Parts: sequence; C-alpha cells; structure tokens
Amino acid sequence: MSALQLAFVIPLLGAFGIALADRQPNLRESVTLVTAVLLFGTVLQLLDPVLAGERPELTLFELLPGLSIAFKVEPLGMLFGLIASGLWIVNSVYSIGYMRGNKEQHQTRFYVCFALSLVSALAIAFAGNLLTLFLFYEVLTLMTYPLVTHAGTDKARAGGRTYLAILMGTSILFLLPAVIYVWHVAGTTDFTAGGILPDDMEGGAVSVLLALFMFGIGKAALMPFHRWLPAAMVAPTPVSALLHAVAVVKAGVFSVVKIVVYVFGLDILAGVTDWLVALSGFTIVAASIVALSADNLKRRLAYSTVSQLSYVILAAALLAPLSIIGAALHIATHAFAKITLFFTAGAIYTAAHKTEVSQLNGIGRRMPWTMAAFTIGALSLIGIPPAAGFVSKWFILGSAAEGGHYLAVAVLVGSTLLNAAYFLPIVHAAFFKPLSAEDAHHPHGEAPWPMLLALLTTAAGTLALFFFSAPLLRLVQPLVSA
Amino acid sequence: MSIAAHLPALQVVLPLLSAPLAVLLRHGGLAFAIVTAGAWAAFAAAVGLWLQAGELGVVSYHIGSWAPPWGIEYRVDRLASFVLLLVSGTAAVVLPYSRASIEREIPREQHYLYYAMFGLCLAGLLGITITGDAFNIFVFLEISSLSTYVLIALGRDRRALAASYRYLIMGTIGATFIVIGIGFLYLMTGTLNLADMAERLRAVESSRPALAALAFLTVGISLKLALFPLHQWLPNAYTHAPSAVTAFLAATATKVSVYVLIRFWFSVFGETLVFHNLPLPQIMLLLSLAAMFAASFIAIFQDNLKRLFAYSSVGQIGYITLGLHFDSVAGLTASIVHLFNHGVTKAAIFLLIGGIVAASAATTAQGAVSPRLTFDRLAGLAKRMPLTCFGIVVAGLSLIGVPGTAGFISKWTLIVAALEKEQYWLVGAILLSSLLAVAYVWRFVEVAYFKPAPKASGRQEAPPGLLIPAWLLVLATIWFGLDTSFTIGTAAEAAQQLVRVGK
Amino acid sequence: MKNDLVLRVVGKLLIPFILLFAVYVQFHGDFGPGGGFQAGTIFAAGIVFHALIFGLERARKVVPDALVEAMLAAGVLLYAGVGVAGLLLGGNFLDYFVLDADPIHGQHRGIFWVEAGVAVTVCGVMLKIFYMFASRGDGSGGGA
Amino acid sequence: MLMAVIVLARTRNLFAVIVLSGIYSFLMATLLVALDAVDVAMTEAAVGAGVSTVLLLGALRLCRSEEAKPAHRPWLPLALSLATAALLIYGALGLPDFADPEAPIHRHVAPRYLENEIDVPNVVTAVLASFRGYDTLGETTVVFTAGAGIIALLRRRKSKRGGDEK
Amino acid sequence: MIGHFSHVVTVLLMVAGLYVVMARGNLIKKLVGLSVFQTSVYLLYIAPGKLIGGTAPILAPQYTLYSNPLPHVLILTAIVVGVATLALGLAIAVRIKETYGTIEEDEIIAADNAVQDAEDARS
Repeated sequence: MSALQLAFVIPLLGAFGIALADRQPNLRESVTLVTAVLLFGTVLQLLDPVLAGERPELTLFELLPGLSIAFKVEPLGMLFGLIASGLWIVNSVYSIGYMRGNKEQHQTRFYVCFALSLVSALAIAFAGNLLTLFLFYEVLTLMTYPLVTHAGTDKARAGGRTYLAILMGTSILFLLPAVIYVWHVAGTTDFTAGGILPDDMEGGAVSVLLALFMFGIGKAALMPFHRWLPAAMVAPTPVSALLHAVAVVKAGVFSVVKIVVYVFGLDILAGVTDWLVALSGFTIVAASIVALSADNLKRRLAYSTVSQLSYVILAAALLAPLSIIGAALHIATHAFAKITLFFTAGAIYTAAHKTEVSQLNGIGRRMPWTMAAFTIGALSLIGIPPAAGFVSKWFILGSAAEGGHYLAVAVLVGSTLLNAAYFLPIVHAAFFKPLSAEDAHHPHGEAPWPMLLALLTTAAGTLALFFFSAPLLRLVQPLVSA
Repeated sequence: MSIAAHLPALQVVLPLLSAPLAVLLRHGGLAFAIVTAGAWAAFAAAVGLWLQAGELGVVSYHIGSWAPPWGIEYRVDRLASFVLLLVSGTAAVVLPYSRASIEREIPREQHYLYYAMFGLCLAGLLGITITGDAFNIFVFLEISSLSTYVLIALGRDRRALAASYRYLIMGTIGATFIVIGIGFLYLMTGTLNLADMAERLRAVESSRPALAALAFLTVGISLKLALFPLHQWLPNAYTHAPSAVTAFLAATATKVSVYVLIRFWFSVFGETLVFHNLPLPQIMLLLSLAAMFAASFIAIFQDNLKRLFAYSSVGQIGYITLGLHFDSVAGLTASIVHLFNHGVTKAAIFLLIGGIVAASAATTAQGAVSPRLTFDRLAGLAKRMPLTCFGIVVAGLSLIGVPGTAGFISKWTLIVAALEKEQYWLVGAILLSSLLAVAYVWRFVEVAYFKPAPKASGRQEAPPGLLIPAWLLVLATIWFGLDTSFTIGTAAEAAQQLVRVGK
Repeated sequence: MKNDLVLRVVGKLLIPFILLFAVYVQFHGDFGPGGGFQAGTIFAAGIVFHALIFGLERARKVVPDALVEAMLAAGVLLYAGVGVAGLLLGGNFLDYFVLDADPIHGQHRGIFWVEAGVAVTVCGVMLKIFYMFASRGDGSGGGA
Repeated sequence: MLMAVIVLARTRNLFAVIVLSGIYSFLMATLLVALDAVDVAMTEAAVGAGVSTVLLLGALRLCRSEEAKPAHRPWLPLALSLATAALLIYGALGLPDFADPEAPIHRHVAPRYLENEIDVPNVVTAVLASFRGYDTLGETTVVFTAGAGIIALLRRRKSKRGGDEK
Repeated sequence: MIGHFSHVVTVLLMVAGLYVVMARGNLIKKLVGLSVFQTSVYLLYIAPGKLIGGTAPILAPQYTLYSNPLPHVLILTAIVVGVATLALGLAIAVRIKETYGTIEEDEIIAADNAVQDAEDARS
C-alpha cells in the first residue's frame, strides 16, 4: 500500500480503534497517540519524493462523468499535510492533559471526531481537483461541528449553529456554484500549475468567480464571514487549537492559495485582485482593533487569527512569486505560533481558571514556562526575530514594497504595531505586575505536564522555523518556479 | 416459453397475482411470503428489462398478441426501465421491513389484507410505468390509488382515515381530469396507443382539444404528484399512514406520477406543443420554486418528525419538476436522477422513523396511544438509538445535497442544467432552498444529539428486522452519491431518448 | 319485513328467475348486451333480495362469508389464470388464440372463462360489501 | 337530467340527494341507450341506479341523514369549477361535430373491431374481453381491490384501534 | 354550435358534480357529487361514438352502420372503477363516522386541530 493510501487508512483505523476502546480511557488515548505518530511518519515518507519533484497520485473512483475523487501531492499540500499531521501529535498530548484535567464528557466522541477531522484535513491537503477539495471541505465542517458543540449547553449549541450556518451557507451558496462553474467553462477541475481557466475568459467573469471562491471559502474568515471563529470559542481549548492552527482555518487559507495558484494561475488574475487586497487589508486592521478591545483571552486570540488569516489572503492577492511563498510560509509559521498561544490559554484556564486578560497580572511568576512560551508565540505573530513569523512577514512585505502596493505595505506595518499593542501588555502584566490580592491566597503552579510539554514543543518549533527555514523554502520553491 | 421474451407481462402479473392468492390464503405469514416473492420476482424482471432496454432501446410487448393500436402494448424504454427498477426495488426492500413493522401498527388479523393491498399497489404502479396505452394508464392508476387509500387508512391514528378520505377525493378528481384529457386526445386521434397517438397528434397539433387535453392531463397528474399547491393531501397522508406504507409511497407513488407527466409531455405531446404553444414551462418554473421554498419553509416549523419530512418531500418534488421546465437533455437528466435519488433517500428516512415508532411503541404499553414523534419526545434520542439517528442524519445530508451523498449528484446535475441555460439566478435559488433543508434537518440533529434525554433510559435500538432494510437504503444513498455510472448513465440515455422522440 | 307473507312468497318465486336471468346475461354476452360484470351484479342482487326478505342469517347460510371472500380472489385468479395459460401454451399473456387448435374457437373459450372470472369477482365483491354494511349497525336487514 | 343534478346540489336532505342521484343515473342510462351504448346503459342502470344507491343508503343508515349548513360561502370552489367549465368548453368546441362519420375515432382504430374477425357478434364484448382484455383484467382487479379494501376497513376487530378515540 | 350540444350538456353536468365535491362539507354528499362528476364524463366519450342511422355495435346481417364500440368498452371499465371508488369512499366515511362521530368535514378538521393543539401543548 502506498504511503498516500496509508495516510488516509491509518487515521480511519485509528478512529475505529478509539471508538472500540470506548470504555478504557488509557487504551483509547494511547491509540490516539500511536495513530498520530504513525500518521506523521507516513506523511514524512512522502516528503522526499515531493522534494525530488515527484507528484504521488491516487484516484479512488469516478464521481461524475469526467470527474473523479482523486489525490495528488504537491508542495503546498505537502506543507499543509506536514503541519496538520505534525501538530496533531502535540495536540493529542495536550488534549489528554486538558480533557482529563477538566473532566470533560463524551471524550470518546471527542477523540473520534478529532481523528476524522484529521482525515478530512489531509484529504483537503492532498486533493487532486476542486471536487475532491470541496467534498472534504464539507466533511471537515461536519466533523468539527460536534467538537464545537461539545459542551451541549445552549450556548454551545448556539455557537455551533453559527459555526455551521456560516461555513455551510457560504460553501453551498458561493463555493459550490464556483466549482460547478469552473467545471462548466474549463471542462475539468484538476489542479494544474498555471491554472485551468481558458485564457480568453473576460475579466468580469474572472472577478465574479474569484469573489465566489474567496467568500465561499468561509474557513478563511474573510470579513464579513468571520463571525464563526469567535462563535466557535465555546469549544474546549484543544478544539480551538485544532480550528485555529491545525485543520480548519488552515484548510481555508490553504484552499485560497491553492485555488489562486492552481485554478486561476497568476497571469489571468492580473488586475482583478485589487479589491481583494483592499478587503483583506481591511480585515487585517479591523480584526486587530477588535482584538485590542477584547478582554477575554481566547476571544482576543480568535480575532488575531482572523487578521492573521487575511495576511495569507493578502499575500496571495499580491500575485507576486515572493508573496505566494510568503503566503505558504505564513500558513506554517502562524500555525505554530497560534497553537502555542492557545495551548497557553488553555493551560492558564486549567491551572488558574482564568479566562480574562485583566486577571493575568503576575501570573508569569506562577507559570514561568507557560508564559515564556506565550511570549515566543506573541513575538512570532508580531513578526519580531527570532520568531518564525518574521520570515513569512518579511517575504510578504518585501513583495508588497517591490510591487508598489503601498496600501498593502501600510496595512502590514500598521497591523504589526497593533499586534504588538494587544500582545505585549499581556506579557508585561504577566511578568512585571504584582499578583492581585485574592490570587495570593490560592496558590497554583504550572498546568499538568502533558499540556506543558505540548506547549513548550510548539514554542520550540516556532523558534526552529526561524533558524532552519531553509528546508521549508526548498519545499515551497516549486510553487512559483513551476 | 422463454421467460426473457415475456418479462414485460411477468413484471406486472406476478405481483398482481400475489394479491388474490394472499386473500385466498387468509394467513398473515403465507401472505407475506407470497407477496414478498412476487415483489422480488418483479425486481428480478425489472433488472432483466433494464438490460434488455439497454440493448434494444425499446422493448415492446403485445398483450393478447393483438398488434397495437388495436390491442394493448407494453413498452419499456430507458426511462420506464429505470422507474421500474426504483419501484420494484423499493418494494423488495420495504416488504421484509413491513413484517416486523406492522406487528406493532396493524391488528394481526388484518395483516394478510395489508400484504394484498401492498401487492396491488405495487402491481398498479408497475402497470402505469410499463404500459404504452393511455387508458390502461388510467386503469392501473386506479388500482394503485384505491389500494393506497386503504393502506393509508390502516394507520392506527384516526386521523389516518380523514387523511385517506381527503386523498381519495383529491386523487379521484385528479384521475377524472386525466380521463377527460385522455378522452380529448382519443377523440382527436382515434387511438389510445401512446406512440400511435403521438404520431397522429402531429396532424392536429395546437388544435384546441389538444391544448385542453394537455391542460387537463397536467393538472390531473400534478394533483397526483402533489405539485405545490395541489399537495394538501400529502402531509396528513404521509404522517398518519403506517411507517412502511409512508416509506413506500414517498419513494414510489409521487415518482411514478412524475414519470407519467414526463411520458405525456415528451413522448406524446412533444416539445413544440408543450414548450412553445403554451406558457407551461413558466408556470412549472413558478410552482417548482414555490414548492422548493414554501414547502421547505413550512417543514422547518413542523413539530412532528414524520410531518416535517412529508413537507420536505413536497419541496423536493419541486426540484424534479424544476428540471422538467428546462426543456433540455441536461434538465431532464437532472429530473430523472433526482427522481431516483430522492426516492431512495426518502424511503430510507421514513423506514428509520418507522424504527423509532416501533421502539417507542415498545416502551409505551402495547396498543396504547400510538407514539407521535413530536420533537420533545426525541430529545437525546441518539443515545438510545445511535444507528437509527445516524442513518437519518446521513439521509438528511443527502436531502441537503452534501457531497458524498446522492442528493449532491442531483443538485450538481440540476445546476449544470441551469448554467447551460445561463439562468444564473436560478442557480442561486436552488442553493438558497437547500439551505432551508439544512435548517430542518438540523432541527432533528440538535434535538437528537445535543439535548439531554428526559430520563436516563438505556440503549434500545430498533429491532434488526427494521434496521437492516433501512440501512440498506442509507448505504444506497451513499453509494449513489459516490458511484453515479448507473444513475446518471441511465438517466442521460433516457433523457436523450425522450427528447429525440419529442422532436 | 322478514315476516311479511306476500314478500316471502313473491321472493320465493322471483329469486330463482333473477338468478336465472343473471346466468342468461352471462352466457348471452357474446351475442346480446351483457357480460360478466352485469351478470355478477344481477346475481348478487338476487342474493341480496334473499337476504332482505329472509334475513341476513339465512342468506349467510346459503352463501357463507368464507365462500364470498374466496370468490373475490378466485375471479381475479381465474382471469389472470387464463392469461398465464396463454403464456404456457406459447402465446403472449392473455393470448386466446393458442387456447385451442382452432384460433377462433380459442378466442371464444378465452372470452368465456374471462367473463366467468369477472362475474365471480364482481358477485363476490357486491355480496361482501352488502354483508359488511348490513352486519354493521344493528345487524338486521341491509341497506335499502 | 340537469334539473336532477341542480336540485341535487341544492338539497341538504341526504336521503333525497341519494334518490335524486339514482334518478339521475336512470336518465343517464336512457340517454346512453339513445346513443346506441346498450351495454353501457345496462351497466349504468345496474350500477348507477342500483348498486350505488343501495350502497349510499346503506352507508346513510350508519350515518346522519341531514347535511349541516355550509359554514362559509364557497366562492373558491365555484371559481374553480367555472374555470374548469371554461376550459372544457374551449376544448370541446374544437372537437369534431356530433355524429360526424369523418371523425378520427370512426376512421382509425374502430373499423377493424367491426370486422368481427373473431366471430363474436357483440363487438363490445369482443373488444372488452379480447382486444382490450388487459384493461378488463385491470378493471376486475380494481373491483377486487375495493372489495378487499372494504374488508380491511370494516371488518370488526377484536383488538380495538389505537386509543386515539378520545 | 348545435353540433356540440351534447358537449355543452356534458360540461354542465361535470361542473355541477365538481362543484358539489369541492363546495360541500358532508362526506357522503361529496361522494355523490364525485359520482355525478365521473358519470358525466361518460357522455364525453359515448356521444361522439354515435353515428346517425347507426345501431348498437351488435353485428347482425340486417345492419351495416354501427356506432363506435371502443368508447363503450372504455366507459364500461370507467363505470366499474367509479363504483369501486364510491364503495371504498363510503367505507372510509362510515369508519370516520364511527371514530369522529360526525361526517361533516369542518367538524372533523376542528377535532383534529384540537388534538394537534394538545400535542403542541405537551411539547
């Protein structure tokens, strides 16, 4: 069986095993971990061939005449696949600590859906054509829905409703017709370098199509379709991590980049993406401002995600080779940074039962490791060396300046300041402000060790990506050189 | 005698024979055995005919060896063979299900009559589908209708009677309209054989009786297929009929009526008459849209699960008729595909609901108040009946049109048809209405999965006799969502055949 | 009305003729108006008279319920049976030509049995319905 | 005939209604005879005037015999029926003239029936039982369906129906 | 116009029947109307089959011109179907009478709504 097939079979079996091990928690969690590790191993096996220029393929069956469910691994998908499967390991470790620490209900359902979400994330990453992408895009939504509504409270159900309504609504209303339209005009939906749309397609149709795609991919949280992200904050923290870093939003921006590169092609888009630059720029700034005003830590992180995602869209919309590379890199760097931040948020909640920014005074003394990790994540998002965020931002900024998109430049600079404005105070308060009075009476230390381990790992990863970004670059190089 | 040559006759006669035998024997078990055998035989025959029609294009059979137009002809083209498969296939699945289902819903000494009626209904529907003779359509329509009224009236809720009566009145009016229409056609052409009629109609095309006939047939058939706003009989009938009956009807009765409509529109009147002399397509478009939105919207606010899905059926029929109005191969294909896919999906849903009825009937004292599936009683159902609920969710996704289910295929073909005609706003309408489907399906999901069960009741899944047939159909909805070579292939061929004839 | 002497006498005299007439209509169908359906109805009417005059119970004795229900089915079976016979003898369904060496005679034979089938079913159904309605309510005399 | 029907539509005493419908059927039968449709006339007389009247009366014995006053003025049905009428007349006026020997129904299929190739003088019977024998099989099945259906509905039950009769 | 007199009669009969079905609330009255409606359709078929100077289609040497037998056949079938429907409808009406205690449509609907409301109250 080829590595590609294994990449789908392993997590499926894993999910099955987890379901079987319903009654014994230890067995269940170990199954999860083993699956995650195996999966990452398999995906790694794909890396070398892809670097060597191979494109492993796998065609399952023909869904419609001339349209089949097919997979094809190319650099971008490889990158996303690596991130998803790699972070799953860390996330599982973390989940075990979190779910046990907070004595959550329905843990089996949780782990099963988690595994299945990973399957669909990988399927999206390796999708060989639009139809396959769309199929698993929807599956991912459905698989994450139970995770979002995990608590089962009215609040959770309301959040889940928003989550589902926006993601399904946009995908059915905009993405599906876009896919069908592409098939209608191009006669195929296979991703091919340089795009598949007929060259004689007039600008009006192209920009309409682009709009359909950009709004249809609600997971990319382009305003005004970003509301689901904050709404989904009702979910347990590991789920938030999954949504924000591992699978969901990444699937969104990944699809954006993939479609821009492999369906449109940079040439045909020339001149029709200005509105997209403007809109994503607006999203970046607006979301940052909201984040600034949010006191709830997770909510602040959520809006930060919204703005960070638009970095990727902006970069894609710039249509310069460098910016595309920047977009790809930013998917990776943001993943690591944001998962770190969510892990720390969860750790603080588990250890100190604090959710608001204003309660974090002096917590750095109680949880030094956690807050250190938080600092690294924050630096990365702001884009300060030696954190990975700097690299991707640099590429984007560079290409923007080069292409003379001064609006974009301004947005990037401004948002960097805003990022700093909403992250650094937390760091400052955590380390240099005194503990508040009542906190002094309930002593608490770090979160349980699995959580700590997880968040330190990702923090380390954030740093590593800065120092060893060369392999990443080598991986995504072909995106534009092809 | 070689079986193959006589498949068309056997197709109908076998189930038809099973009914009187069942009455003669007066024994539930035997009746079940015979009628089921008849249904399976019919299914086998349908498969055979599907293959034959694939080779020959059209299979013609002269009953009584009287050549048409003097005798009655049986005529199986691609479309007919497709519908035959749907009808007999559904029956073949639903009948084994009935065995376990009606135990709880119909008094024991009635069972053999239930099976007899079922056999008759099946024979009637098959007869309508296969015959090539206008008046014969009417006769078999009545067979299926009368048996249907009885089957509905067998429901244990007294409202089943009222529903059945209402259906009888509306159905008979519809049938009479059809007779009037056929009468006009006969008086203008002097023949009853559809093919012959089509040819001779060319001469008197767009004469007033021809137009009147078209109008009467369309109205009458629309009554039978519950085209909005002629659907009033449907919700009550589906809600109060026995579960197995609801499933069977939802999958077949309305679909066969659609088939008859297609038959008359495309095979007899032909496009020029239907689509150019009258504003019929526009009317059809409006009514379809009305159904897609109004009915689905009403469905959202239903408090009774069966009723909810009954209204959803009315809405889904809108998609089918919508495909008709395009007057294109693509549109016709979409209609036919959805006709099939929706049949399978709805049958699955109603069978599963029947499972819920049975399970909750088991909890309430035997023969007590028939359990009404109001949402408050379904809270936390997923804990008690995980398989059933999951099945309903999967089928529900198919109603929404989520990729990987049969419903997605229907939607895809429908949208392609709309794009082909460059009616972009219609694409939007189709997608919007499927959001309504999301709404009503999710009402069930939230109640069943995320509402705490009233009392900590243990797990009590529906008996396997009910689960297995239902899940067969659920798997079918997934299968036809992934491998469409059969559905789309056949539908496309059928559509081309029809349009070519119509030209 | 059971014990009205005149009625009883008239009935006794009349009913055989009604039944006879039914039989005539049945078999004369090839030449004059009439046929299985009318015959069946008239025959049933005769029995109904009997029931009205001599009471439902005695009628039930003459033509028991079980028999009636059997008639319902038997007629259809007979009709379809003729059709199947056509099949077995190598013709199409309901092909009467093959029922006899001489095709025309075969036709006659076929029509004869078919009409018989119709008559049996119709008569059965009429009686059944009558019994049903009659035995409902207070159980005494029938509809009229 | 029209009179009968109109009175029938007006009166609310169901007994009268049924008798009227019986009369109506008889008139219909005579009219059919005038139109040479002796078989049909015979059947109509037996069925329309005989069987259905008995049936209706039987049913009436089990129900109330007065119809309640209609609560609301039935404009919608009126409109619908008039629309139907308009459509019918529209269509009917295009039909061949009454008793026009050139009408398609006399030219096309029927002649062969009248050749009497199977030597059955009563052509109606011939067509009924042989040419279109399958229709008649269907007809018989319909009757059978009705019979069996009525058994299913009216047979006295040991176990009472579901307890919804509150 | 005179050539279509029979049609006009037919139409009027039909519509009267149809009106009774749709307008009247009494179940049995509805059924009567329904049978009138169906019966009148017979004329639509039979009348055009008549030929002036023709006789009933019962072949005999002394006649040459016969009316068209085919409509007769069809209508025979139609009559039977009609009466079957009527019988079934009556049976249902009787059962309704037993369970509801009335055969007036309005009252039945009222009763059902009552039950419906009860359900909604419970939920």
